[in-house]
Amino acid sequence: MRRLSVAEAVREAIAEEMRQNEKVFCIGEDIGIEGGFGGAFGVTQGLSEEFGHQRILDTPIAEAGIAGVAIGAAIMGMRPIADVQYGDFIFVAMDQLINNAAKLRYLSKGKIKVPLVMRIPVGVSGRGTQHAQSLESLLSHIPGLKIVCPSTPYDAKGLLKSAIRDDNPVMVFEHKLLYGATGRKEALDVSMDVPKEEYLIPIGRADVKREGKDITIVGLLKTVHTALTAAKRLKKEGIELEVIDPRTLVPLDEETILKSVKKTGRIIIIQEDNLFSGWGAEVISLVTEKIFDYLDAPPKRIGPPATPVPFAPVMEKYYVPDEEDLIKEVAKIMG
Amino acid sequence: MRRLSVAEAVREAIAEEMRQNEKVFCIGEDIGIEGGFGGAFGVTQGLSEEFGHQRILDTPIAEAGIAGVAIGAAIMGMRPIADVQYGDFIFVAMDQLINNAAKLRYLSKGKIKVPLVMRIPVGVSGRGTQHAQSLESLLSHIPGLKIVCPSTPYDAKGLLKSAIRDDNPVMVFEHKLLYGATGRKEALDVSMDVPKEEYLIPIGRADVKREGKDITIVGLLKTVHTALTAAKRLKKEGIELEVIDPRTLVPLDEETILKSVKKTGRIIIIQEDNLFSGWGAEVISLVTEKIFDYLDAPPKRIGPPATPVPFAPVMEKYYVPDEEDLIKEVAKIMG
Amino acid sequence: MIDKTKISPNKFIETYTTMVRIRQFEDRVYLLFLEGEMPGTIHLYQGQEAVAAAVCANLRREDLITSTHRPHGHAIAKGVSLRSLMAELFAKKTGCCEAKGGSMHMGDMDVGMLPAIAIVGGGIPVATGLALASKMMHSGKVAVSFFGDGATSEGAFHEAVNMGAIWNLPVVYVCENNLYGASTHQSKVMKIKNVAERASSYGIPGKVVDGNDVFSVYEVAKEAISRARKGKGPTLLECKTYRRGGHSRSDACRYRGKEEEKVWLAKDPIPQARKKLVQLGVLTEKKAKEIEEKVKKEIKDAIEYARRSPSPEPEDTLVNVFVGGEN
Amino acid sequence: MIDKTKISPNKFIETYTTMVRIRQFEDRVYLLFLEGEMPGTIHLYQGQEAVAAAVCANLRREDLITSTHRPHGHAIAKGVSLRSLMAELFAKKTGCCEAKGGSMHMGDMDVGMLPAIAIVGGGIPVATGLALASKMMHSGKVAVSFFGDGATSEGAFHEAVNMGAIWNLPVVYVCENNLYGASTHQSKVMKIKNVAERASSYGIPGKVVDGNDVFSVYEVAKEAISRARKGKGPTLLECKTYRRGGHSRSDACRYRGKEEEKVWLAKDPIPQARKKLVQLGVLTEKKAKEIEEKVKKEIKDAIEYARRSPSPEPEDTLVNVFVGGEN
Ligand SMILES: Cc1ncc(C[n+]2csc(CCOP(=O)(O)OP(=O)(O)O)c2C)c(N)n1
Ligand SMILES: Cc1ncc(C[n+]2csc(CCOP(=O)(O)OP(=O)(O)O)c2C)c(N)n1
Ligand SMILES: [Mg+2]
Ligand SMILES: [Mg+2]
Repeated sequence: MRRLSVAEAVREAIAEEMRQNEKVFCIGEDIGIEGGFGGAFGVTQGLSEEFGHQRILDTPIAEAGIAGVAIGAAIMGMRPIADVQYGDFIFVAMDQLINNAAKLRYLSKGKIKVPLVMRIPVGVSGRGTQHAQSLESLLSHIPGLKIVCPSTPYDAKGLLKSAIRDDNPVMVFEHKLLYGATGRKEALDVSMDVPKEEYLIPIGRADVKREGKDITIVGLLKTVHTALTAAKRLKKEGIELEVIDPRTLVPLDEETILKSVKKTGRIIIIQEDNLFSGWGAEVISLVTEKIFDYLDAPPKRIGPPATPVPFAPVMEKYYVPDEEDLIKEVAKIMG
Repeated sequence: MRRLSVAEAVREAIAEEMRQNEKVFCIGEDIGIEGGFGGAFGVTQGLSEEFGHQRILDTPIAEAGIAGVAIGAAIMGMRPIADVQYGDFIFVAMDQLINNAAKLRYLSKGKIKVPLVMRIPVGVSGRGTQHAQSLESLLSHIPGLKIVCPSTPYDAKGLLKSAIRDDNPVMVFEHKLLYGATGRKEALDVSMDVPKEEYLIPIGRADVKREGKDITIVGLLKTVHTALTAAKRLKKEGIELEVIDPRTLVPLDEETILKSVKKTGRIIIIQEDNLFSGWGAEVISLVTEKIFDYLDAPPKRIGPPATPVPFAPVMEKYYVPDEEDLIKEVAKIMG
Repeated sequence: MIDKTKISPNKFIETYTTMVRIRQFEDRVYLLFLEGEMPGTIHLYQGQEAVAAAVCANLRREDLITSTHRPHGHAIAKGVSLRSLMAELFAKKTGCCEAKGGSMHMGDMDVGMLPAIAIVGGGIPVATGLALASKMMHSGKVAVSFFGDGATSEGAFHEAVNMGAIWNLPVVYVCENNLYGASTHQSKVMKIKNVAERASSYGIPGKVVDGNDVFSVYEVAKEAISRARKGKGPTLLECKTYRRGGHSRSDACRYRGKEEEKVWLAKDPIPQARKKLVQLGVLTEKKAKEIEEKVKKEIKDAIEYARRSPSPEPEDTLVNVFVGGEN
Repeated sequence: MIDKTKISPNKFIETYTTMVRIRQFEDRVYLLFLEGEMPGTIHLYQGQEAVAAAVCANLRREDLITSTHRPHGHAIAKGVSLRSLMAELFAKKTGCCEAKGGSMHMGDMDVGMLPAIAIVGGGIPVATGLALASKMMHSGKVAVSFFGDGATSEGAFHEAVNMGAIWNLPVVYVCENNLYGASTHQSKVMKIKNVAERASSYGIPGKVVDGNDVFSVYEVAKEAISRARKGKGPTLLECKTYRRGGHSRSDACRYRGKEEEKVWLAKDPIPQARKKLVQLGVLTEKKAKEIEEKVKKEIKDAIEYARRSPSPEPEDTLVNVFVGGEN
């Protein structure tokens, strides 16, 4: 075991899969340039030395092209791991992901597989409104795409490896402030022991990050950690939060969520992605449609205001839901 | 009063606004060509004769360009009505809508207005998977965009006129099967009396399309009519549906929905757009978060399966939720 | 112009037959459509047959093509079975997309044709990716992307062709310039005369060819494809042609000048080809008739097959969303 | 080369001062940033000053520009106040975006600069739309879109420049080719030598100019802008230049060849301009010193202003989402 950051864990997952399967390759902007950055977050740093520039393929700044080319290569049996630096840039590539990646298998009598992995950094991190958006809800709305959102190094590695081996297009969301050392003051240190031995985490299984009997909290990516921090504080007051990390939105592990709410009778979603038509609304609908009678209190979502992401730290802090917000809401529900 | 189809009502709204304000213009593919189509659904048919080709501006097939150019023109005080034929094509223009239209005002200290109207035909209509998608949930997730979804000629005209006068980017969704005569067998005839005198319908106000005491049904676009048909049939069995048409998703008229559910104690959403992270989940969250105790039964969504839209009529019919599905669900809840 | 020594008589006849097959298929489909036997919409290919036929005549079965909203001709030329194409148009379970796609998404991976992509320009990056994989896997396969003049206004065209160029990929970009994108004349959407000129932005060859002359298309396509296969990179091929009918369904083409139509409709690629083949002694009028009769039977067979094929089950909707587990 | 009769001495001095102002601003910001006084990230403009200064010297206040993730130079040249720029970098309420934007979104509509658009290529269609409105409203305004070499790989570039061309819009497309898109050298992403060659795809003039020579840029920009203003349509201007520092923040440029750096860093546009101005007798070394001192004071004033400015309130987050009613 060694302590790894999310960035290191992701890099290791890529390298392991690339060693085992020559079909796996990376494609994106500034990912393999000698003396360069290893992508916007250093994740692919050093990989071109081991795997060469054919397999760590630098591209022009052309996201629709990147996504489309990756889709084409995937159809032929390659296993591209594509990235577009910041998730916000993926809007340029939306057509390829939604109209092609998510649909070509359906149109081909199942003769086509699109084993595409798209790595998508999301979340607020001090870069202003066009470098801060969350896209996991948006893409979870599209049938034909799997949606993966790891919150820890362990999950990031095991899930990415599964995503690379998956024969379907998988959108893997990574939160910028969880990567580790990325020169951001606000970054969380979530590094942890990660086994050296190979392991996989199946796509579609939620993880109970903390057990508790009083309220079910569902978080995703960075808000999992927000929930865990709140849980620690609330424990002192005798309130036990159960923190569920769905880890994948599509397919969603409904069972784990429902089981938890059956036990606690209460649910709060904490979400960095905009609330309206978001994944939290989906979870609330799941719970209220399926186990309405188990609920002892109204469900509740905590999230940002419905605004673009502002730049100044004081506004950014206001924008992102934090443990104070969660603790306040818990108090209301328990009180 | 004359009976108008939605297409005619929309055309009339555009013409009236263009007559009154020379800043209003249309921009899109195949909208003004002589001897041409008047757009993919004939809506702008004849307008270039009255207003000329400068104001009914035909473009190359370049949706990112269309949206971006329209945004730029809007910033300068023009009032573009842009269209991209089928809603499915707007994925090509997503970056411009989300990263620019929705954010430039926010970044400009409020010095910029983006009075852009984007007309977006949506819905299943026998054209297969890349000509059938619904985008209203997706775009409702983006702060900074208003979302309008008229279901009748009267609403379509009054809301479009308001959208054109609105100083914000407004996405106006129109359902292809509601336009009227578009050569589609499956098209609904929803033509109705529309006053000749000018009128506006404010953005952000829901409409109770039918009053009833038993269950609140919330539909949008075509599913409003599905709900009304079901209501007529259920009346015979003594069940009174209240049919709410939000008409705009952003801003959402929460009050009208909450008031109705307070009365009926039950809610069913009927939605053509994919359910996961969709607008129906938002409505359920609204109701369960705010008036949980008024609910006498679990809320429920009816929608398509989580698949791309299939082509064959038998599968398409299976895909789109219809009055049978709704009636079945009503029976379950009432029974 | 035509160098008989370069093409075998069989190839001549085969390519000509493909053109006839496409024409008859489209003519028949048009009627069936008008009679209401087919749901949805159609974009027909009459007039452009020489392009699909001549380009695909130079491809191997394992080579790949992407197509557009107007894919029938490409599908027939690449070898998708007429039965499965017709069945798809009839929305039958036996269709090449199992009735999930319809006219705009025809294809069959077994003969190297992706389901057609109906988003204008959307297939060009995908074709480039097919070629990238071919290069990475040393499979020797060539990818061809068919698209229209209108598609070259899309950003996807620009991004993809540039990538094909810089990576020297085995791909050929075939623009069928039929002068219109839907109702919009080329002159309204570009200032240049030839789409092929755009190749210079990417540092690759751009070639203009008479798209109604199957022999000319054959020559340049052969060259471009073999260039691609040899690892020398992509070519942008512009085939000047004309669609004989409307853009889709019931379009009466009132936006096209009568004079222009007259000139172009006179340049029908099929009689043109037949005449030359007869002159060359490769074809006789009798043989030509036989070909027509043979193709007629094929089409008839396809229609009967489609008619008697079963409709899909409603629940088939749920199949083939994800590999390994539906939904 | 330089025709003194074409530019007034005042204009010379003013443009030169703009370059000095940008340089000093950026040098200072770099230090402040390293010292940790500024949040976020920065993309600095040192080395490219001649472009912003010379292009904007030919614009009127009411003309419009769009910019990129690297906007400080454009903002200063277009006349956004140093105070409001510095305050924005300090994330203060008095910033040009009220601290909503930060470094990558600087702008001020009062002087004709849109908030910079940090999506590479994303500003080009918007600038084209500004020009469309100018034409429709007969306002006589010209729009200039600044973007990098890397941006010309984006589909948005292609779609927008084509529209500007076909509609003959009053817009100038200014590509600052600094040889790199982030860490990626031009040669890796295009096969052509000059971005300006891409103009031929759209049937508009494309011009290559030494972007480190303020006088050359001035001449071609003047011509392109007056051409645009006269209704003769757009120009694609490629200014060959080099950024003196890293792409962003802490980039040490280890991907750039030492030789290349040496050659380019020697071609610093500012000493070059000063030398020529002195030769022309427009400037003296003494006057140059004075300019530097004056600018230094301006920057100092801006920093003090920024430091003493209030932070925004958290709730300011909610303001300016929609016109007429927040949220
Ligand atoms: C992205 C996108 N925009 C618009 C359309 C609608 N549309 C379908 S075909 C067509 C014209 C295409 O013209 P061209 O590329 O020249 O092909 P042709 O129809 O002439 O074969 C248009 C605008 C579309 N399918 N996709
Ligand atoms: C659509 C998009 N893709 C990628 C990025 C990340 N990015 C920011 S700047 C940059 C390089 C831009 O190069 P160029 O256009 O030459 O401008 P320069 O930085 O040299 O001024 C990249 C890749 C982005 N901001 N937007
Ligand atoms: Mg065409
Ligand atoms: Mg550059």
